[in-house]
Amino acid sequence: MQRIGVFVCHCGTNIAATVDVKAVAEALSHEPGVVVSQDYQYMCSESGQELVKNAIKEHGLTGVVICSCSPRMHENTFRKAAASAGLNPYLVEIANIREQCSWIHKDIASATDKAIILGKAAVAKVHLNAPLTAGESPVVKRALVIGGGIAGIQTALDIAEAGFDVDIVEKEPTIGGKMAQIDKTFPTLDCAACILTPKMVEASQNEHITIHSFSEVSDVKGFVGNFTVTIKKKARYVDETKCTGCGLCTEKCPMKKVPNEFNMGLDNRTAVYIPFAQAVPKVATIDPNYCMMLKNGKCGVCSKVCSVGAIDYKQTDKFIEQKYGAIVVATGFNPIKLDKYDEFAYSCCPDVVTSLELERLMNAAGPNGGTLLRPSDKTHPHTIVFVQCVGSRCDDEKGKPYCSKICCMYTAKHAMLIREKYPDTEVYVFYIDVRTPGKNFDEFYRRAVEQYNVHYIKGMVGKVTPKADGKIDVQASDLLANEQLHINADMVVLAAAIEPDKTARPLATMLTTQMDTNDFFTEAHPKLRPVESATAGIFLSGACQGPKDIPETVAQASAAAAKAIGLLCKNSITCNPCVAHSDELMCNGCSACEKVCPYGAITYQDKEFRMPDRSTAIRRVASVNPAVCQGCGACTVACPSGAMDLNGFSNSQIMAEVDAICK
Amino acid sequence: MLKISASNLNALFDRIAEKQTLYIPVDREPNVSEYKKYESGMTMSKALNTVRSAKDFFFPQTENLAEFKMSGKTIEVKDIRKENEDFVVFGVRACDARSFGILDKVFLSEPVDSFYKNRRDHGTIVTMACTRPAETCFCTTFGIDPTVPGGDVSVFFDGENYFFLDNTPKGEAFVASVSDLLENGDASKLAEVQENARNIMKKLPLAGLSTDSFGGERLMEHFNSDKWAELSESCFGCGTCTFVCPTCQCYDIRDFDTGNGIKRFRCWDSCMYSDFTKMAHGNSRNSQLERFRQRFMHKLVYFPANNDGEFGCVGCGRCLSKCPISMNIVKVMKALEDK
Amino acid sequence: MQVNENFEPVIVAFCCNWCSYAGADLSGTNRLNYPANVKIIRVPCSCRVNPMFILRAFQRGADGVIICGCHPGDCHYTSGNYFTRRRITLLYSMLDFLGIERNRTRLEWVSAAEGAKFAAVMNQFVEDVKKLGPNRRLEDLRCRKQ
Amino acid sequence: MQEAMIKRAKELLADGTVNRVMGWKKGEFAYDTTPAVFETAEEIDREFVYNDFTQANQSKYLIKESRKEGKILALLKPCDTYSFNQLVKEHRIIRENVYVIGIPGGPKIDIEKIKAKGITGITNVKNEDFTLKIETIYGVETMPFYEAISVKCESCKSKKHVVYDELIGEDGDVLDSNRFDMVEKLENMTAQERYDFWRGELSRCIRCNACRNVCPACTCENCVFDNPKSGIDQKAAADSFEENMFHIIRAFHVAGRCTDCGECSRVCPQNIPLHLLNRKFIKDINCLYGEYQAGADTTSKAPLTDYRTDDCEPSVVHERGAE
Repeated sequence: MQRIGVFVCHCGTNIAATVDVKAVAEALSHEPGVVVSQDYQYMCSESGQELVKNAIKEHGLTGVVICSCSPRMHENTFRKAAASAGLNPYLVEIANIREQCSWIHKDIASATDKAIILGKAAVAKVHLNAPLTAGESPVVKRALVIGGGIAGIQTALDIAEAGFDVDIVEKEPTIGGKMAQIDKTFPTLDCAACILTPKMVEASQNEHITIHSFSEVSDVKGFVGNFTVTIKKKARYVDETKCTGCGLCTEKCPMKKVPNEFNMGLDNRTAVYIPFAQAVPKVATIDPNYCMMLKNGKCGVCSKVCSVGAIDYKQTDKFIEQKYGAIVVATGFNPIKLDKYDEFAYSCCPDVVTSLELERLMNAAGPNGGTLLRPSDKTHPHTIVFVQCVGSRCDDEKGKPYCSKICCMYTAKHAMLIREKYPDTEVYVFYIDVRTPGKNFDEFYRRAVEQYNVHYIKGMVGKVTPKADGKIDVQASDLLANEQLHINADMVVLAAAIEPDKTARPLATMLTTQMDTNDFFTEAHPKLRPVESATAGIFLSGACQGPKDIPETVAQASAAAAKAIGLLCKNSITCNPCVAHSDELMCNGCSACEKVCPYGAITYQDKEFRMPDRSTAIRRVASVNPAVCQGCGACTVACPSGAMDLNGFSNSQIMAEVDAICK
Repeated sequence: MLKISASNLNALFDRIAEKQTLYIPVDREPNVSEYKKYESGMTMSKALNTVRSAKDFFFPQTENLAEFKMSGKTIEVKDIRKENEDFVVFGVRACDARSFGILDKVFLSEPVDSFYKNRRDHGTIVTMACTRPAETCFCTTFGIDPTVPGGDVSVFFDGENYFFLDNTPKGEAFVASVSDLLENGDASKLAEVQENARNIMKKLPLAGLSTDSFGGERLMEHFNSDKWAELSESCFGCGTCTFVCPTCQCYDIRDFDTGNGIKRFRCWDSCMYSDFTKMAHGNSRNSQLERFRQRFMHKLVYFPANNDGEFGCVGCGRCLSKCPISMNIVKVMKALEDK
Repeated sequence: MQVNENFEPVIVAFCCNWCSYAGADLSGTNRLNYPANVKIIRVPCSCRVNPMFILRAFQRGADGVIICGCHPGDCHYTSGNYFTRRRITLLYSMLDFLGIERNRTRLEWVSAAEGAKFAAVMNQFVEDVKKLGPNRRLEDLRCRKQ
Repeated sequence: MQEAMIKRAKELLADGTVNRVMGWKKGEFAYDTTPAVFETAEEIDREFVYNDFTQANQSKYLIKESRKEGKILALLKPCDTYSFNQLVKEHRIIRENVYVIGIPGGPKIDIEKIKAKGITGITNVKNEDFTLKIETIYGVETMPFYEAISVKCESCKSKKHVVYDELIGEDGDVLDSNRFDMVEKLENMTAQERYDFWRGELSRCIRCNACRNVCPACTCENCVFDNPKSGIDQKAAADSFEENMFHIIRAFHVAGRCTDCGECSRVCPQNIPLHLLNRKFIKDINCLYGEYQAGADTTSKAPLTDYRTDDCEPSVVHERGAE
């Protein structure tokens, strides 16, 4: 038999002025199960709490109803008080008779009636409350960072700094990402390599950091604090532990006609290669698509010249399994493919390039050793046209609906650098809007316009046509002057939109994290939890969450690291006990709950059951991981059989409240 | 014999309805009939029988038994029994008329079910002889003559006139109460009509069905038959057969909490349901085979064992036409009977 | 339509803990009036509201049921209210299909900052239900108050 | 057709591909066929039947059958394949344990439509060039075949088999059916008219559970209406509210999963057009969230476990024009 105590708070006159608290206490004292019903001036005060605690002990209460202010104010206060008197804190219910009653009603009679009904609903609910215990689950003190660009590197360094082991998984043969390909950075124009490569080295030398280059995440199981991740180390046909990075193999390799990805295919590399001089790890990789030995068994030069015997043509993909407490996603971005943009002649004219290609063309380690030359005839360009928003802010399906955010600034940078180094070059920039929010950004852009005389034209480029004389006709409209322009250009640079890396979506599925329609990872809250995914223990770093420049990326990387460190610091995680649970005997195994769970908290397994007719059956049933479930209840409604229910807000509890209110 | 011409039937209905509630079979859709409370102008259905049986009049699907009122922490029990009003059910067929006898054996034996008895006492059953049986009819299997339908008053139709024959004091009173509308008539054609119907009964596809292989003495043999598995394998466990059946009489008693009190009611239950016989310790029949077997064993073995050989089926054929998968007592009997 | 001035409808409001319940608290904090007919049930998320609860309320004598949740895109659990929106749209459509008055049901998005909106929504809803009169099409006669 | 099916079933039994065959068994009359499992060629020769009356959707049986030892042959009509697929998708049927032969479907005949013509004492029904020759103990009657077509076949949605291992006969196409006409008609009524219509229909419900138990989407281990813990269990519709409640909740639970096979209405002993409730949900889903056919595949996300950020608001219901 339930023994319920009701405690009605006056809240000074906040409640008592419009609600007859004595009448409420009296009315509720007649409810079934209620053994004590009292009112008091300030229930949340020390002495008010004492009153509750004493009543719990004196009457051996099995449930407590506090009629007071919003549970958002003092639910925790009263739960703690109950716990200290030996009553399970989840046997306390609050009837909100202040914010939702006394403060909004003026008529004492109707406010009192309503307060009584709210109290009755709480009594009806508390009858069905079950004692709940917050569970704990241990935390593996190791983090995984997926992606080894500047975001991943920064996150790994920060986590390592706090003393935790952290692994970086990078799909390319080297870490460094897009930043390694960039020449200079805005708005300071310092050399990207000069600030990035020391960090790469620092990562490789940090005792807490393990770099898995040329590797991919192939499976993720588990939950916050306890993920089990399978990492696929792709065969690079070179023993990483032996290779010294001397580069002799790359010099001797006879297969020299492989498009060099690092230089955006603007020059060639060998079949065995090290992407760039400062690569980390500085280890060669054999490209099996081009290596003669791997393709038809005829060559073997690299193996012969390697003095340490690192070449291993028989190497296969290896899978390693590792446990992690936290996972940080830093999968970055790529410029979109421009093959659908025939109007800009990108596919047919080598002198129409993307901005990232321009970075390589201008880079000292690039195909032209830093001298800006036209890819077609290696001559110096005198007129360069930049086209902004190619595929960004785009309504049709070719492009992306969003602003890629970085293009305005890097274009200003490019324009400025070209005007600085080649003052005889005319530079035109066609833009929709110039967007320069950020520290020193607008000043930077204005310098390009005012100091470097870059021609910024608000308008659209309609068509780019290569001409027989090697020049390029750029047909455009100047919206401000309201006229059509034809520019006789030598080069055209397209600011291609950026999009999340293609590996992100399958990864999101493995991680059970959410993505938006553009495949950017969705943060748990756009304002308040911007570096966490909605799935506990999964954090977001860099452009995988949305377009970002380097300073923002680094800031978010450190923020993600801080969140991960916060998790790894704990020995165990206390779980919210108000989570869903499945009655296995009723579960059909239909997976509806699994599909609506935003956290991936529900898994299915085949279990053996003894059926009522004494036979044994294997049934597929759902189970909820209480460490992962956040208690939203979406699954409870998706479940047709009612097998899924929610602690603290069970079907029967809510229906009891409904009944009490409608009585 | 007293008679009324077909054209005057509604005048008779109007007269009966003046004093008592009258129920007659009415078409809901062409040839789909149900009992309706008579209102002037309604036409009696020509369909052979109603979709639902006539047992509802005495044993309704749900019925309140008692009420509890809670005020604060005290409970007050209310007896809600009250005397029923008199009513007449017109047009009951022989099979359904027989079913009341079967229900009586259950509800009127000690302890007497006062709710049922109350309705029985106040109801007058006016039956209607069959002239055009359907292929699903097999009442003769259970010794029923559909041309002599029983009830308080039997009514026979010769194509022009309805003839009335009272069988009980209640029936006599009924006929007397409407005698001014009736006239003496020549019933000579009736014998021919009855003979004709009996001959049709002999030609029906199920005419040869016999109860010889059934009865209380065959309990163990039938219970242990290996035929049940095959017979029950397609059964979905719905309650259609039991709910259209005129003789199924199982019920459940439940409490409904209205928020202001409790209403204790009974409602039909079906032995085909998975929670039938569910008790505190569990369920004694956990497979559909056991539940399916129960229904037919009850009608063909247990009931006759306890009721002087009377079977718990009247051959109305409703389950034959309504079972979603066309499994029925005829198929069961044919599978189990001595070959 | 004739309006019975004395009719005081029973209104059940399901409010999600993170936005609408806080919004209701805010309208209290700001002393924004709405009728006492409205009784709030706190649920973690609007997606916790099972159609069973809504029907249950009508069975037991509610004259109107309103569900309030975070604005789409702002769900504390990221996606809960999107599921709510589909489920409740379909349920309301079905109730309408069965001839139940449309204005007895409502779904509103109220953020924690929208105390004024909460009060306005409730005022409007109570007024609409008052115009409809007592719920007769979806009540359980056994539960009717004597 | 029956011969081809028998021949192939016996072959598959003989070569060990399957150890059981799910089909239909002859009854007492021409029309009362019963779903049955056959284990031997002799049983098949003796009792197997496939005719104008073999309407029952067999998919639901395969939940149980696919969990037994060995492999079973399922002969599925186009409409049945949708239910089958949906059950595979929900992990209810173990696909590997079923060998599916797609067979031509209806239109099937509903014997009640013949009886509704006042024809009784039926001993045989023959389909001769789309005229039914009905032999009865009272003589021979005729009626046009199309007047006897069952409700579920009248608005057939598809002649296409969405899943099969092999076909007997030819595969058809998804049809442009008129299945939403009645829903639309009801939508165009006033609320009062709709209320009166449904009260008239649902008040006949005897809660026999035939609709639920036959439904291939209702496969819960324990239905909420049978489970005292659910708080809404009910054995009989003791009040008109409970009639509504049962059918609303049932329709809601199968929303987005119902393949519109029409079994619910076929089996209702009280002829309540229950399929209209399911079709209402299907129509709404199609209109509001994009065309979706449950059971058409085994991978797509069901509409109620999915969402779009720009989904319509429930106000579309409230703004549908005057009541």
